Amino acid sequence: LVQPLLRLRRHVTRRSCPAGTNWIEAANHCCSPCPAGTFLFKPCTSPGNLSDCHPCPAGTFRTQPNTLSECQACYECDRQAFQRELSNCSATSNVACGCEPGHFRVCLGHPCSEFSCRKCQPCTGRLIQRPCSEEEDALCDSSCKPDFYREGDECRPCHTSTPDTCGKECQEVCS
Amino acid sequence: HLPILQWEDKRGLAFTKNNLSYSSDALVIPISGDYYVYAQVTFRGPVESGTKASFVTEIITKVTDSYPEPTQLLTGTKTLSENSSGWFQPIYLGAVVSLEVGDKLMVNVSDIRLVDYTKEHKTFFGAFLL
Amino acid sequence: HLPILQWEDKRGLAFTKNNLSYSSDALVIPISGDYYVYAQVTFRGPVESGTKASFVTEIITKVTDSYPEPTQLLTGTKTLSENSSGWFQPIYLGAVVSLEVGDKLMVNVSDIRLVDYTKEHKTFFGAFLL
Amino acid sequence: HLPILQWEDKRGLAFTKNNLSYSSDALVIPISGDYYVYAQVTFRGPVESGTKASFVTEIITKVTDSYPEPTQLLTGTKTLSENSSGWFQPIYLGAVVSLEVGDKLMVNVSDIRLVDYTKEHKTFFGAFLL
Repeated sequence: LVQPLLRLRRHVTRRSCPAGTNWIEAANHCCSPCPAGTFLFKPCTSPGNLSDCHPCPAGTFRTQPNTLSECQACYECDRQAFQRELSNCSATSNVACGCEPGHFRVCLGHPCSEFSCRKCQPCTGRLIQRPCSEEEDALCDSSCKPDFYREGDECRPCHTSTPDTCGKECQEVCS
Repeated sequence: HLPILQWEDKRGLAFTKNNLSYSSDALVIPISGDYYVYAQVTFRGPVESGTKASFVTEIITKVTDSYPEPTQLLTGTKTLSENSSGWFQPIYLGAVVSLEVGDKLMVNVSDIRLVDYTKEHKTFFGAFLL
Repeated sequence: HLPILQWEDKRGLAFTKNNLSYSSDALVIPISGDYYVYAQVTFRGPVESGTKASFVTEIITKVTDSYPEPTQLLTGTKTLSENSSGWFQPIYLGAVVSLEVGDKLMVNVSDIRLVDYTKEHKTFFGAFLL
Repeated sequence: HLPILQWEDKRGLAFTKNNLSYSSDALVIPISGDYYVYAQVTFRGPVESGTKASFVTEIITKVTDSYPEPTQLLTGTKTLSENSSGWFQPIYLGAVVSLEVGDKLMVNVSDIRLVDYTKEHKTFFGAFLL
């Protein structure tokens, strides 16, 4: 179903503004933008004058100079999913979130704008090759620490073993 | 009743106009008529205290002075087959409903802890008069 | 062709007005123009006689006197990775389409036995003129 | 930035009118006001060259001369628990947003190789002035 263009579309020609200024539709002339951290409350009365810029209300921000009539709402860190704030939202920057101690970030694609926080593995009974960090899980040594014996995938402390539970591997390590 | 979501109505992308107001967690209808009502809730998990969720539900509900019980207008229910690692599940609902002046519209969810409230463009709610 | 859903057009939340009528399972367009057409179907399973469903599909279709074949306007297809226990899967569709007076709009589904028709707020269909 | 989808704006079911134009992958707003903006992307996999996708994301974005960065208006993110055989996942988004003349609307996706562009009724994008 092709919608015929009954007439040549009249492109709304937006007069180009001198560098560093933006076209303001409501004022029908160009104004210099408001600084980061503020928004355009009232446009300049004429291109030479300053616009009336108001600070971004709490909970909002603008990282760049702009001629917008509102600021962007801050994101929130997902505390229920083990996230914490690395830096607060300010008038000029959005909140930055990371993971709570004992958790590491699992990114949902790149850039890592969406991520979940997963619990670090404890490396019980093993030496830690690489500690858990914001970016990645701990890397545990494959062998057990002294005084620990292997049982399946786990390393168990010798003192917890009893004669009838202490199998071949346990006896080699713990006797 | 299921938990009711609370909304931001002024900051960022949010706005109300033409007397469609927001108060006590509800959009309040200023004039009788047919409205297109919509909402998206992004659910996510697992969460700290949560038991493993097996489903998520979003319901747009109407409360009216002329009837003591809320009326369920639109419902989206999705079972989850997610494993333990992080999961996301958006549910969008939208339809035309006939509303009376003073009617209140709310969004209920099965488990409020599973709602992703972190970004305004992931979970939103609105209505407009036809 | 895929099975066509039947709809309630008068009782409960359902209504038709401004000559947009419902007959023989279809919304009938009273005046040419651009319409926002939408539908949600909630699918659920497993069902008794059904083989295990691997996907569900919802299609809003147009039938017009000026063309012998139905035209698929909007389609939502979702594969199911659900296990044997009960599952729910809503599919919402909505968009603007140009329609002529007399055109008929219908909703087709991949398997009618999987449609949850039990509650009017879970499965719905509508259109409005812009 | 995430890949931007390109759209057909004339053939088949596609059309633009009332000066709402399409150029350089974007809908261009001809007059300031409140618009209902919507888009559905059907994702599908697995794709040959792709690593196994664990999620899909669709974002409707606004670019404006008044600000150097794009603004995310609507986002749908869904994790995939699909196995290796073929999967389909539609994501629909729609809401009212306030737009200024000259603003541009685009649709970004997490991985363009996963987009099912084969049928116009499975992946679509539009807006209308209230």
